[in-house]
Amino acid sequence: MADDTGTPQRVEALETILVEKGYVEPAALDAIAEIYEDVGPKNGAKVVARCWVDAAYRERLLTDATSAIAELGFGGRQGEHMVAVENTPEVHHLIVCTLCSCYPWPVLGLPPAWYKSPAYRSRAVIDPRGLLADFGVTLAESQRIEVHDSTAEIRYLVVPMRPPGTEGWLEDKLAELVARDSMIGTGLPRVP
Amino acid sequence: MADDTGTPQRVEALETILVEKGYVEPAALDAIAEIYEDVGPKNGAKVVARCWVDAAYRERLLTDATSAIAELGFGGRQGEHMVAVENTPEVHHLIVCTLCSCYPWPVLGLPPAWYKSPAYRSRAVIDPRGLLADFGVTLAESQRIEVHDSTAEIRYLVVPMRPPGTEGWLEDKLAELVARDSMIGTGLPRVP
Amino acid sequence: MNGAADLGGMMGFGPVVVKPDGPPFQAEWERRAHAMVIALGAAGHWSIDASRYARESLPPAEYLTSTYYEIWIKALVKLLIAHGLVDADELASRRSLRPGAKLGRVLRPDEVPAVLAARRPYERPAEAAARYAVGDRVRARNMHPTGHTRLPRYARGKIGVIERLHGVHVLPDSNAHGAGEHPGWLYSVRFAATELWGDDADPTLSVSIDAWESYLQAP
Amino acid sequence: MNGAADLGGMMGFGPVVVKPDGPPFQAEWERRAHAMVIALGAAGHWSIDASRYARESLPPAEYLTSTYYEIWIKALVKLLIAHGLVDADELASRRSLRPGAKLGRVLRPDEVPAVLAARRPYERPAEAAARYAVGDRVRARNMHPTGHTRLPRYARGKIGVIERLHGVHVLPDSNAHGAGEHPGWLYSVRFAATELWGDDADPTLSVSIDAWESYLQAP
Repeated sequence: MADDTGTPQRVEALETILVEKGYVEPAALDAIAEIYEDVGPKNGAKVVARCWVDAAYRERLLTDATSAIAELGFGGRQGEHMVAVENTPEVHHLIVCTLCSCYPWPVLGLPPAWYKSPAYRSRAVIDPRGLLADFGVTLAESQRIEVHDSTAEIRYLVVPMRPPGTEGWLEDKLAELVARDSMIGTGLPRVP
Repeated sequence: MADDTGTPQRVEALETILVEKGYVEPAALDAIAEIYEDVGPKNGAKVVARCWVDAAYRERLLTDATSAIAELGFGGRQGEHMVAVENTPEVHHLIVCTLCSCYPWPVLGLPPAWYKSPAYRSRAVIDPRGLLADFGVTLAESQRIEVHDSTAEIRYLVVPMRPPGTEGWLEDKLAELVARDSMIGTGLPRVP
Repeated sequence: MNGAADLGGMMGFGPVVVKPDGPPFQAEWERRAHAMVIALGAAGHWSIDASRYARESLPPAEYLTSTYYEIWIKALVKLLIAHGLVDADELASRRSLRPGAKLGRVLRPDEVPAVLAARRPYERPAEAAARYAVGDRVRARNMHPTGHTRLPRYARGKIGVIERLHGVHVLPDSNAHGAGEHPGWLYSVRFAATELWGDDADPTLSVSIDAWESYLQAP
Repeated sequence: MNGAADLGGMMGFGPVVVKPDGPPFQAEWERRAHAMVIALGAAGHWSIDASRYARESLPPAEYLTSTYYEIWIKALVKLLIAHGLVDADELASRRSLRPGAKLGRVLRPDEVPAVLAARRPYERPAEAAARYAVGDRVRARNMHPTGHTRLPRYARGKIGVIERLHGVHVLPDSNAHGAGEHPGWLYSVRFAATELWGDDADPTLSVSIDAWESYLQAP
């Protein structure tokens, strides 16, 4: 049975013990937390926008995403082995981790609560169209869905389709259209 | 999340509502409960003992258990369709209901708590030897195990092997050896 | 449905805790809960299959943290509400606030022994010959309905052997949802543990399930 | 193990609740919990696979009723105790009662940015050629180990197609239990939904998993 009461107190007590034993420094914990409070899906959006405007970069991203993403300065924990999958009018990609909550931290930040929920993890692989309805997303019936279950240390990034009406836009402006969910597959880019 | 607090109060309130609506009579509820407090594995033990001493009855029991058990006056709810399976030196039978807790009430009474537990239901079909160890039962490695998962309205009764040293015993005395668990397959009959 | 009740083959629950037997009910409320489920079941508004579905469709966390009779009573409340016999505001205020719909049958105390002793068979007349015979190899269908089914996940897609014919029985998959009895041939199907659980399984173990003809196909 | 964490294809959890994004940590304790897991993980006493096993082996009812960071902190406590770094009586009294074993590495504040930005790859040099090539049909093994595995239950026994080779990666099944990295070829394997979930599944759907060579066999 889950003991919900006192979790904050227990976590505080654990930190006390770990500090008293010399295993952690509180300032190091703050430094870790601050990094993950700072990193977010803007990194991924930059990758996607670059991919949209630079055909050679797109090629590198789809061939070796880890290196292509490192070109823009992103990488590290939970982004060691990246794979980018590209949406097309024929196929829509959706990312899940059914077994835990694997997620490309350096590119998208920490996962949203729903990504970690049993509701999402259970349903993504058996009923993704029903699941997408929970996000208000309806795909064309003719568009296939490929779900990627992150069962190893590979982390996936969805490259959504570039919205119409953005011809000639610069990278920075395009990046603003790339919402986080569009890089997981539970959303689409904003259309201007 | 389970709300464990107040279950007795909620059940009492539900009874109040049902009585006020004229749906149940408290005396009828008592009558139901008393019947199930009274019925127990002694019924099954009588069936097994009869089977041990009467070859023709054994034949009828293994062919049509529902009728053979009805001969001794047992039947009704959760015993509508009975099947008896007989242990031999070659095979040991074990009964479980992985999906809920189906159990032959008129023959064995209401199931013990462990029979309804996730630990029992999950493990009986994948690791019955390990499970039997929890009951202190070790079978010969050469004895096969047949597990019966009660997934329909068929209810199973295990006929254990008659213990040695009981030659010439009368039915009533034999019945006392037939412990409940020996009719589920998680135990063996008492040996005199 | 692939709910929390479908426990066969799950791990992590620890050893079976075997305690000396006490009385069948561990508290007065369990006694009343059991009797109410029986009494309302006898009223005929829902089938045993509907009751099972009401239990197994509890959210998994709730199912696994509720005791057996808590599950029963939660399912009973769901059914009472779904059938318009009790309203949520009545449960909240813990008393009847309006006359209820007429109950199909109110069980009187003196009727109880006969009702519980009566067989309520699930067998129906056969309208077609059984497709399979003892010894036939069959494959349990790989199916994942969102509604009720009695085909456990661990057996789906696996090949077994027909061990016994039980006659023609009410099909829970439809009956649970008030969609008719659709009776079908019911078989015991026996699977080698190595088929169910792979090469590392106990080679001396087999597991039988009772499966309707519509759960089965040629291997 | 067939634990509560293996959620693919389960039903009954209801719709996904999508709320407007807040800060990444919903409370100060979540912030500290996350940081402690990272800091202790960097000490090198256990692998990410051991962490995952510590989480997924929580009793199913506990797993499903705990929040994400509750699961993390419960697993961290299990690991700290198992590795002799913290004792149960210290947790009970909420302070250190004795000097602990020496930690492999204590992360200093100024080291944090470099440590988190560093790649910690799970790829290893190939010592044998890959057995399968893109386009090959393979069957995921039907295996049910009691220890850690990353082969989800829904894919076991199913036939898919090799979609991509990821190189040779550390095998979680052994690494989680301190039994060595046993690196093996890692593949994306794509399964038609109709293969995974049966004829009623969405014919336009496929699901890929990343699977080690030892998870696969000829179809």
